[in-house]
Amino acid sequence: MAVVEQTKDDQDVAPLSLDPQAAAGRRLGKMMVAPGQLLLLLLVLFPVIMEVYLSLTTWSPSGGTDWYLAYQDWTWFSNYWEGITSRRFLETILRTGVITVAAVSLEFVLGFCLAVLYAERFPLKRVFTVFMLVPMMVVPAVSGFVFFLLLQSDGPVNSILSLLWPGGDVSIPWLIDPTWALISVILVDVWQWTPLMFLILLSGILAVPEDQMNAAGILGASWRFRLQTLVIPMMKPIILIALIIRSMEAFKLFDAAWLLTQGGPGEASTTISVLLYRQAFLSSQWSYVAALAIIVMVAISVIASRAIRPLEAGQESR
Amino acid sequence: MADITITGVSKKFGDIVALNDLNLHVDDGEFFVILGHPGAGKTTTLRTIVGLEQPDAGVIQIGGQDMSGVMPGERNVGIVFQNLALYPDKTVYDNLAFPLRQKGREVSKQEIDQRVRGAAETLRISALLDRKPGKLSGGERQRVAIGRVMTRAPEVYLLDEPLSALDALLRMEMRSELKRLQHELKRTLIYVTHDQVEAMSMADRICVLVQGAVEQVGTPSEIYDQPRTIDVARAVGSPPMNLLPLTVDRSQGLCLRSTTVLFNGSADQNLSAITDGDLVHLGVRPEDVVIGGDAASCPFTARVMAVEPLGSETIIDLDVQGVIIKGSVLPTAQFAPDESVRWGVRTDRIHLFGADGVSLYTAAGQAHMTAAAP
Amino acid sequence: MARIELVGVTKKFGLFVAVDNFQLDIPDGSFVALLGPSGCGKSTTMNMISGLEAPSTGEIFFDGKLINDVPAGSRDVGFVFQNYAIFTHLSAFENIAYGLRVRKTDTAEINRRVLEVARLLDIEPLLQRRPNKLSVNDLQKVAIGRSMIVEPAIFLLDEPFSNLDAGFRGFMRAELKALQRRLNQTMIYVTHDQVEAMSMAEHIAIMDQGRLQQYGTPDEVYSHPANRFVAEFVGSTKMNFFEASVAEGSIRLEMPGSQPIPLTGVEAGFVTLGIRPEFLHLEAPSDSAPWRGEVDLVEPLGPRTIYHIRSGDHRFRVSAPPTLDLKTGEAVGVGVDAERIHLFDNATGLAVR
Amino acid sequence: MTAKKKARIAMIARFLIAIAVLVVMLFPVYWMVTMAFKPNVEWTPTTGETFWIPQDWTTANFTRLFGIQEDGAASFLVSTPIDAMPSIWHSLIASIGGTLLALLAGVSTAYGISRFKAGGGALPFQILQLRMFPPIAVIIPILFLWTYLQLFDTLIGLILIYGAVTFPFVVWLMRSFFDEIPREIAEAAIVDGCTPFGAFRRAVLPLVRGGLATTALFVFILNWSDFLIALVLTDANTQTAPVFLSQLRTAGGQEFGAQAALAVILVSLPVLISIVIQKHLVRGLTFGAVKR
Repeated sequence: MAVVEQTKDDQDVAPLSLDPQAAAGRRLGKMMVAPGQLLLLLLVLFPVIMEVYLSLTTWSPSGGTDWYLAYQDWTWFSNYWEGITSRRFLETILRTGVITVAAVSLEFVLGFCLAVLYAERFPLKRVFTVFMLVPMMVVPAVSGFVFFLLLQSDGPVNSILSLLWPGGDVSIPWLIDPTWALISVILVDVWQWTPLMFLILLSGILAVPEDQMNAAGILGASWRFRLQTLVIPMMKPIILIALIIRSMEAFKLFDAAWLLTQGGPGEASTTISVLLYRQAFLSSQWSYVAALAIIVMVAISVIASRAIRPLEAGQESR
Repeated sequence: MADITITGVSKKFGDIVALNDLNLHVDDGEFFVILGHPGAGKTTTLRTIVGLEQPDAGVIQIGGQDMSGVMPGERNVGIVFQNLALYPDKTVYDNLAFPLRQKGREVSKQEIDQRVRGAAETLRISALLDRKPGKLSGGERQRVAIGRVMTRAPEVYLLDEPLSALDALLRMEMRSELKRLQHELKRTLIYVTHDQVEAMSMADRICVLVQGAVEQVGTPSEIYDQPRTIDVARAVGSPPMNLLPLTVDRSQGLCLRSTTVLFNGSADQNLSAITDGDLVHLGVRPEDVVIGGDAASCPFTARVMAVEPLGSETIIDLDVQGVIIKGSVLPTAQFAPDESVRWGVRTDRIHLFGADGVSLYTAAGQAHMTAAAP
Repeated sequence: MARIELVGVTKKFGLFVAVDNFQLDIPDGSFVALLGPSGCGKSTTMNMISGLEAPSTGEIFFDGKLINDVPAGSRDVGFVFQNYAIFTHLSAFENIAYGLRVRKTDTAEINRRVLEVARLLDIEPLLQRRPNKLSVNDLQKVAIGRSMIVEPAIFLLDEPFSNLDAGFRGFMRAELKALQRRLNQTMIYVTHDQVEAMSMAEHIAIMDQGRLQQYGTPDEVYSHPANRFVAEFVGSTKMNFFEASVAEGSIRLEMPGSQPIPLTGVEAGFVTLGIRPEFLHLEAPSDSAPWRGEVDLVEPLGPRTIYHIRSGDHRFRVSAPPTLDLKTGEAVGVGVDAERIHLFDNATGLAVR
Repeated sequence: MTAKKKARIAMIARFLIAIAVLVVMLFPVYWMVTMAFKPNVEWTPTTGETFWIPQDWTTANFTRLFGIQEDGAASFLVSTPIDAMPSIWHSLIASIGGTLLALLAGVSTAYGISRFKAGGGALPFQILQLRMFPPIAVIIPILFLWTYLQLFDTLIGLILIYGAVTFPFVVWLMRSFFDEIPREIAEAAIVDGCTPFGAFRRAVLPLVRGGLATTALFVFILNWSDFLIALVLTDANTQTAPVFLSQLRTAGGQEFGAQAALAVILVSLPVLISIVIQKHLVRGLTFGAVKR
């Protein structure tokens, strides 16, 4: 576990001096991070060790033994092997990847267009900005519920499409057809999180120094030209931050998906989180789930250790 | 007694050497200015004196007492930071009272009130006591920062570029005001600045700091008239001292040449250290450059590059074989760009610096050198 | 090359009047400084000339042509921003080339012209560097180069020297002045530093509170300030002011032991007398000295020493050569160069002499 | 004047596009709100007719939600009485408790990192990494641990987890606020005689009050929005509102009206808060990385 390994970090290279001022500072620093480190220890380190332990057994609560006696059912890495050779698990990872990529790229394109729109002046812009943010304030479980209502075969979305469509009666099987169900899950995520993309990208556009925009303007550059040569290149770090944060969250998708489709029909819209939940609580395969969770966490740790860097850069650049 | 002695202090930040074997003595009650470029180690010096930085090596004594191991709050030293660091959420009154309300300083409410109002009176900010720093002008904020130090009545005041954020007119006012204040308080005051005008006009003594080490310590006139090195020479004076590179020719006594300029030195000068072919720099301040005089005082000719009228004086830029020599003339003098003029220097006011930048010779009122055209 | 006229230009931000009925005629090819304290409206004026802001009322003409509705990009002006507004993600080369890229100039031509400009500014070796690898001084040159390359008719510089270190500032002053002479363009720069204005400009427009205070050569604004504000703002050591009264062909001060100074051609009444420290001189305290006082504070500056003299309730400054070594508390006499006395109306602040 | 005219037309065009987008974005919210006020004949899709605007506004869904039995009319539909009130209380208490816990641990950690670089350079990363894991992956062992410690289905157990999950968020956000305070402020206080901790408490902390409030509200929203953790770690005793909402759906018969009413209540709090903290929204949502 990356989290565990990195805890012993000795970047604190301050020379050992007998001076009370420096020592007091160091001591205070240590004391101040102590509660946080304790929290990490208790609520991450311990559960993770426990999860590793369980994943090496075939223990299940339905077996009647307490979890700490799980060593009686020791199996070494068979759960892991089962996981990485399981077509279902690999398909779910792939599916989650597809959902993440599709949703985040759609959110990015829409969010960017909206940000460009909102970078210019028009009446009531401030009020509109506030309203634009409402979807992301909707509790994710609620948005799952609301879209469940909207996307019924005879629900309002199909009704609206029927009104707009010249042919008349549109009846898309949003939640029933496997492909459409996947699209529906993506749709909810896009609806809910495009405002976040929009907001981050807008602040990126507005952060391009006015003087630089003016300098280009005086040199005769059109708005389009400035967008291409100044705004987008300068926004690169922010774009990266937005994509990373959104991908991180999209990969964890559970609430909305659970309330919308419960991963169905079949497993057509099952994300990793949904799969783990189902396996644990509907199939009681605890040790197997533990192994899958470890695999996912290791994978994410590897990706995350690279992905966090732009966020840190954002913190540093002031 | 609060004299300050700094002995062999060094401080590194990673690979950057901020202070390099710094030795300094500041007398009790002195207005002491540390002058240097950004990055010369000025601020670090102040921070080590107040105890916010620990020297890697060396000792700091205040009033003869070793300060290592003494907490900043117990050193009886007050500091005004460059960004002032007022407490923005507290009123001026609370800012001034803050140091008195600390544990271990059992000061009665009445006493606090008295001292805050006294300091405010001295600094003429009594009317502002209820305001927050955000609502004050630059000059007022400045006074509050000084006031916060004053209420504690420390033995030593440290000021880090306190006037840098103010505009020119206000800076001029605050300069004389600060000097007056120090006269009244009679406390040791160390003032850090990169502005030579502030250093010259306020200091009892100036310390020129270069790359974390003391280059020269002296009264303003010593620093101005007898700079020990080129760095010191260029640190004070505006425009800075002109420096003309010359080659030494000892074939006939002592001659300094460039292609056309030549100085003759008399044989009695104690300049045995320099030898034939050495490169030296002739230093001359703009006010000691004579332009448009008779052949005796102005043996050379040069082209005028630029004329900069400043009102009380006019600066003339001369092109002397690619080196710009700036001369200060009276505003009534009329020169035009590209004009060819005669020029010379007051040979009783020149300086010579060796290749290592250390002063070899300062005329200091005694004429030993004469200027001559070839 | 262009002549610039501002006719009755006013700019309001809400209720705040930034520039108030501003009139200025800048002849073609001249070098003009807009001088004033911060917040006086000089930058706003500059922005209106460049087209970054539109005047609330009034008209701006370039060579007699009304340009109020011409967008900034089409006005043919070069603008060097105070912070240089360098495009941080582009190399020095691409920064300078930007204006030509906008105009879709072909690559060979761009290379040629960028090199030409870089040579002129002496930054050829730095062209491939990113801005974060350039010194402030070089950044400014890049900014100038970026404006120069499109050969604008008018060159505008906003506080061009405020970020430079002191040594380089003097150098850049001379450099810019030479550049202006060579290009022979109309060049306007904004500054709050009277030294920069005095030393470089052919003409200085001094502004305060949105209004033009005086427009003239450096010598005019120094020797004949139009009002008290100009008198105070120009000059490296602040002018001394005294309450005074004029009567019977002479001027009197309420200062202990002061002699009336003969003065003709001024109406009797109360005025403010202004005199620069450099036109007062210290002498031995004698009855014949016009003013008397004692040394309050000494500010040695090197070539000059400023003495603060106290006389009764009055405090004033005298500039003296450093050879005169007076100590605090010493009594002195003060001589007055009567020719250099300025008189200002108490109510309007306008110069009456 | 043509330039001005053009600018005007462009402005109107932008305005119209913005309205169109807004209509699409807000429609689901509109549907949810109107649903909450529609009598069930208007949402029961039997007639094939869609009621875009409620014809007959009613608060029956809310009264039903809180188990208030109205005499007469609607009561024949009601099979079992429901009461969402306890779940809302549970949500509130757990969210507030979790927020306080996260702040308590997070603020001091943030200052330690910002001011003293305590814990080394990697600590902030380790902390942030926590937020990248799917909660379900971490929550399973906690379920056993909680069962063992008898914290399962208790508010304390929920508060502990909420605090831990939002702790990284507090650290990163507060750190970005602390980083903005010049270090000289704390140093001035130290020279004035404070201890290092006194400088933090008396000079620095008052300056981040705004940031602290923003962070608290943010964390509250995060906790309030949780579904999965509560789904796993609670049962009948401490069910939170989102879980209640999801289970109402299958509680026998269609309860869309009551669900929508609960949804409106659930959503209104974050929306209101978001208006209050609008200035810092971007910063919060990007863990302090984008500051505006």
